[in-house]
Amino acid sequence: MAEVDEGRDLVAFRSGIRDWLEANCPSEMRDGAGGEEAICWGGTTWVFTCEAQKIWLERCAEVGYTVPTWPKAYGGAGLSRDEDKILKEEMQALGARSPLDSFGIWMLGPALLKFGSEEQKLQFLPPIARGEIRWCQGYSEPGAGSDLAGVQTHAADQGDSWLVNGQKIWTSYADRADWIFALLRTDREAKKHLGISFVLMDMRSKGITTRPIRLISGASPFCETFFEDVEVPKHQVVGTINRGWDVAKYLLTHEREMISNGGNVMGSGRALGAVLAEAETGQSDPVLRGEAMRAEIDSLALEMTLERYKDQAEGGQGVGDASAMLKYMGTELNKKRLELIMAADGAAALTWGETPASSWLRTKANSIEGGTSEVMLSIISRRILNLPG
Amino acid sequence: MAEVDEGRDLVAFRSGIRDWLEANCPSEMRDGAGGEEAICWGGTTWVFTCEAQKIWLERCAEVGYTVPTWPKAYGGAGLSRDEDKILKEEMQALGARSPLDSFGIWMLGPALLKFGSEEQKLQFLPPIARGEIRWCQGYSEPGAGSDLAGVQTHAADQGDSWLVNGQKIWTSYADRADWIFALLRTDREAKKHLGISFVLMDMRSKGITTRPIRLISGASPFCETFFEDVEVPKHQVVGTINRGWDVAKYLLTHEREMISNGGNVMGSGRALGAVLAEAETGQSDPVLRGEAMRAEIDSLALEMTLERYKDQAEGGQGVGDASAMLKYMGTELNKKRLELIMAADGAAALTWGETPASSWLRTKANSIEGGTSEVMLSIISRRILNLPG
Amino acid sequence: MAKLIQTEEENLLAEAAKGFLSKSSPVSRLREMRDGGKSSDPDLWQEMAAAGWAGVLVPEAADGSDMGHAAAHVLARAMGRNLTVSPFLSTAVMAATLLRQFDDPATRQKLSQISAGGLTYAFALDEGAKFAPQSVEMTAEKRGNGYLLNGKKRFVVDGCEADRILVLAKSEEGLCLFDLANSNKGLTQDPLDMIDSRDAADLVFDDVEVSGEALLGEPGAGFDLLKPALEAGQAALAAETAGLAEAAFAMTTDYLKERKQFGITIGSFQALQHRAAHLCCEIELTQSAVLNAGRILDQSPNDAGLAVSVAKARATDTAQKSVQEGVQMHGGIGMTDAFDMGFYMKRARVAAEWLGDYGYHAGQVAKLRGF
Amino acid sequence: MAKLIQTEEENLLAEAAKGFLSKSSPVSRLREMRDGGKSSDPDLWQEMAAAGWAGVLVPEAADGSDMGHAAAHVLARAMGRNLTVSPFLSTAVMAATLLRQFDDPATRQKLSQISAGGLTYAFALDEGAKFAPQSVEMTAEKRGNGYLLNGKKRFVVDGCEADRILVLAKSEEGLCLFDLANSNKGLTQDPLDMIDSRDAADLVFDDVEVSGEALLGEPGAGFDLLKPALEAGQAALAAETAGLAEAAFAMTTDYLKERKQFGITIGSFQALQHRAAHLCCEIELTQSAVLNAGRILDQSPNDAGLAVSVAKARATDTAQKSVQEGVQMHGGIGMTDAFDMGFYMKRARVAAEWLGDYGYHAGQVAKLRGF
Repeated sequence: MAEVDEGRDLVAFRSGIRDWLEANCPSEMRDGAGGEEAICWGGTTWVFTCEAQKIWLERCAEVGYTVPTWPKAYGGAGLSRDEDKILKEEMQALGARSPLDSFGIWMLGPALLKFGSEEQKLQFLPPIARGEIRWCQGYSEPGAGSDLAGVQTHAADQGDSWLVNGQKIWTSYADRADWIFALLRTDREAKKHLGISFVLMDMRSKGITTRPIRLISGASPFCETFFEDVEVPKHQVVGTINRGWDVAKYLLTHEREMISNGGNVMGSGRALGAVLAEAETGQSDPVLRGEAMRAEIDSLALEMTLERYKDQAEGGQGVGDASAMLKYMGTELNKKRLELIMAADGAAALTWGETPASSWLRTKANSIEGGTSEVMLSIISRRILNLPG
Repeated sequence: MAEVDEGRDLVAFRSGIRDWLEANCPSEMRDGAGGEEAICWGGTTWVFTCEAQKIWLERCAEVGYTVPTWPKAYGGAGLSRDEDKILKEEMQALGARSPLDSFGIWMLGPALLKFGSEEQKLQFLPPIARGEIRWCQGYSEPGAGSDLAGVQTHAADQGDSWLVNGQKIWTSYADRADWIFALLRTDREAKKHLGISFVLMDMRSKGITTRPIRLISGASPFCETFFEDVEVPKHQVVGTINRGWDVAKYLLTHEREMISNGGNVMGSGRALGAVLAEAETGQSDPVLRGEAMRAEIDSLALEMTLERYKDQAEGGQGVGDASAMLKYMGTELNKKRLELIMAADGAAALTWGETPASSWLRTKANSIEGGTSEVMLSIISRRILNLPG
Repeated sequence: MAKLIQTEEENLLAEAAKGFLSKSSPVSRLREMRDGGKSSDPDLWQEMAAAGWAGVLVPEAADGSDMGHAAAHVLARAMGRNLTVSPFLSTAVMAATLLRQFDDPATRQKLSQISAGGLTYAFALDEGAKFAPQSVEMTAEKRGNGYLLNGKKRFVVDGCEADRILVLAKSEEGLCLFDLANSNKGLTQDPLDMIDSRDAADLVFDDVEVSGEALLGEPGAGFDLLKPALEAGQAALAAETAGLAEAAFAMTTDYLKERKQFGITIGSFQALQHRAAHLCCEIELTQSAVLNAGRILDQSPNDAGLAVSVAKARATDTAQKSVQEGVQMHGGIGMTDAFDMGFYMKRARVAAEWLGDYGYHAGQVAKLRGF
Repeated sequence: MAKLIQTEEENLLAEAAKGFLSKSSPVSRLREMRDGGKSSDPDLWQEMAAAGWAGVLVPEAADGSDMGHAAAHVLARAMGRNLTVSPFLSTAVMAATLLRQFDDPATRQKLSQISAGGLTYAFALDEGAKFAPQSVEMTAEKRGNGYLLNGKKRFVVDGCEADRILVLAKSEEGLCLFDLANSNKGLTQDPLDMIDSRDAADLVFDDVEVSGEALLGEPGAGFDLLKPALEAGQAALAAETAGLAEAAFAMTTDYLKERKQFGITIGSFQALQHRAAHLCCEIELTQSAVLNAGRILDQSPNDAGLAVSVAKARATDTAQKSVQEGVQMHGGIGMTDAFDMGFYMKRARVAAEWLGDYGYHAGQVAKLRGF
């Protein structure tokens, strides 16, 4: 809804973008498709769904539009925040799909830009921008849960290299990734947060194996990843050895900020009102109807809050810890929404297949992954309300 | 709903009771009236609402029916549990009012029976049974809240007597009571729970003053009670000096057990369903209607639970800590119920007078007095679920 | 669409309002008013008018400052925080919004008087116990050049003190909106002993004669004329209620930081922390809804229905939660009249009902969202 | 009225059931069944029948043990705890309750077969996506001595495996209840790939011919005959669901006592303690409602409607809360298929819908309570 006054330069920029998109975006990539199926993840294992997807990626990568705000030297287009916003608006206006999505773009890139050495930047950023390396994230470990700093996977010092042993869990698409960025325990004697390093590893290294995790909702992109005597050169540490927690913290904040920029807190799929309008008991069951009204009101207020935070961010005011509120309310509300959709659809929702059942079960993870609701509430309590402890 | 098989003795007892009630209960006292207005509190300040109320009290006191299960020596009728139940059933069948209600009967009596000396029992119990002394309870202090053992009101040792200074709060009807039973700090050096004594004091003692507390719901029976250099003879301590916490604990458990025997956990007044049936929007507002259905279902389940606990108690199985569940669910549900009644009555409920407004506000104290909901949840967590801490 | 953040001007206005009210209208002023058996505070309204608040929605041509709805919400929210008693909503928001639809000298004169604090209005809306502005049994019978009004209106906020009354009645030509003096012959005010201690009355119209000039706009167009005023009032009341919720919550979090139990600051109890954090989120979402309603009322008032109902529903609900948690977390002291939380709880209850409760606005949302 | 506590016999039965099921039907058995692509477990049912469970509501005259509804609930609750898959509800509870209304040799024979585990039933009830047993479009057309059945029934639990089907259809004489073989010509079963991994099917009746003997009772009396079976099924399903809720909760509290985070047992976090304590109360109230429904069904079955709906509504709601808190408090592991909580969540969802969901039973309660 928001529109800012644009200076003359930006108007010209917008018109240039529009022309470029018109000339370069293949018609198949203008279908406005979203969701998992429309994503191009890139990497060596990637199979393009069609020739247009490949062409679209290549054309964008050529001009740096896969990572528009990154410096040109690292494969980006060097766009300003305002220019980036215009690019996104024009792409949306055209219904253009995103040319490339990846953990490399969302997560590792920003970390390398901030903490990486010049060699690391030059080695890794341009291939990320071109969609040549697919990354996965190795943070969580079995038994650690919300305690991300409780890293047990050990990197033993061997002089020029580390010898890594241990296990990660919840590594999305580890089975298709080329590289992993992971937190490893490099000093067992130091205090919990001070003996961790942020390390990049080639997934084809000897000793790395993966196993997909089946969720209660069915198949999932999550994997367990096992490390058995994996050799990793020391120059693959990002930032200072044993100070990997600084990198991790930066990424966690960055992740929550992304969420507050309209990430998928709200979930997607059918609007509750539409479901109820179609449902057999939508009008006659006051319990369902009353709760649906409440959920609809809360959804609208949450949308307004997302928009408000975006406006704040554009005004240069960071969202910061308030993103914990979005994460918490968004995921809890999404769970509620899917419960109501299940109830509205009745027996029709109780089978696998073209039903909301799998989404419903999947939403239950929303309030666990990326920081549990309990962790969010504690963040709000401490950092926003300044309550003790 | 429950009825047990009665032996021949009990059948005869029941018939005797029925005859006695028929002969002795004045017709004005058979109106089945309940609530605050129908109560006879007794004591020297009591003004009987009518001659019949006085006669009814005297006749009951004469045969020990004001405290049926107390031993005859102390003014009771020495009834067994089964006989007591029959008396109550027959009184209910006749619509007979309770002849006497008092903190002396509910609270102090049981404590004296368990912890009092023979002299104390003979001195205090018969007048309680005859309704001659009205008691109030001095537990809470300003600032102590849920921490009942945080007693500050001090009793300084003066040899044969104590010199009491301090303040109590939430002393119901302190302004009309003849005596008070209170927790006093008799040893400031001992650990918190080990320096408290349970002391009886004449409210006409020099240095005791009271001030009524106005609540958000309006006038209330609660008072603040101030003690300034009040002299109290030492023989008015119940139980062992400095072990008053044992007496207090016994009374707290006893209080919760009473609640679970169908006390006013559920609140009284108009049933929610009836309110909604009469309300203008009862049928058309799905939010209100849906929530009322939920509250109605929960109320019914709570009633069943009360009945189940009564059946358990009759079967000799104590309710114990489970009474915390009743207290918590009952008071929370009652708050919800009054919120819904306020909504159903709309603008008609927004004035003082013959509206539910005052009851609505008063329910907000339900989940604070007699142990807050938070304290109840912690009791359940620790003692029923055995969670740590 | 303007952004969903307060502008620099709005921030300044909020600061000014806060400063003014902390001096002129602390909660103790409401307490004094109540303890003195009064239900309104005309002196305070004069001060507020002098500060320019009465003209916030009055066009400049009628001597107002015409700052718009979002600005009015900034003021209402500040008043909600302090439980300020005034005819701001009825008069400065609702009546001004209603009257500015007309551009004749007589109306301009009224608006100018409103802006100067010299004229107050009340809306006589409800005939039943629940808000249902289109359910009108009150009659307007044509009588010569004018009308004869008969009927009864309930829960008229500011109904005793207001100089003039705006009321819907049904005539042969449909619903008609009338603007008449509260002193009119045949019109009696039964004051209500409200739990929020404010002015409200049941009004009885017994053969009240009004001239043709009392009819606003065309016969039959009464509800259409009323609607913008209702929406403006609902949104401003949402802002007031949101302010109330924030203030009650702030009292509660302050208490959580000070109060000790069992030797520990109660704010360190995790169960209370999480409940407070949840409430913090509720308040945040409600603030967004209120901001959004203000923006839309200022920019495309004809499409404001959904935004207004979301704001009113959210604010109503959030305020209830805030005062309920407020009393519970304060424990015994929260229940005493000597403490302010009870005033917040009672005002939240009245504000919940006025101009449509949660269920009413939830119904509007469902209708506008197609289910 | 009998007391609302389990009798000594019921306690013994509960112990026996627990022992039997912990051996014969741990949750891993459901997992194996699912992983093997099966949706029923006939061997287990034979074991259960051998233990006398199939005849719990079959009269002694028909070789049953006739222990009553409360006893059936003891078994159902134990099965709920272990997510035991069997035709117990459809056959031993619902069909037995239905058929024992008749006292002819043929029916006795069926009941005797049920008791022996040699005959299973399914109820074809729903035609839409929500439970509405009196909304019947399926037709029964008189054809000679018998009827011709046409229509479609959805979400028939045990619909693939059951030997016989009980179904309502409307004829010229009103609703008629039929008892026919599932192998009848013209009757086809579309198996449903259920989230709880159990047998359910959509049934299509395409010119299904049945003899006059298939009609149970009088024409037009179909729903009256069906009603006791529905109520018995709803109450037993409430018992099963309550058992499910208890077991999921027990897993959760066990986990709270074991699991450490940040070096601390998570069960010592007060926010989790209070949520667990609240859930404990919910479960307690639901147990009372289930006990009460059993007592009333055994003693005055004609007045059981309210008690049954309260039990089904409460159990449905409590189970949802229990599995939701179960997954959330377990964190990531609770989301994995390798852990059992997901099975509880899926079964709770199906049990919520079957025989009427929360909203349906809340509506019944409101009706019976006069609002």
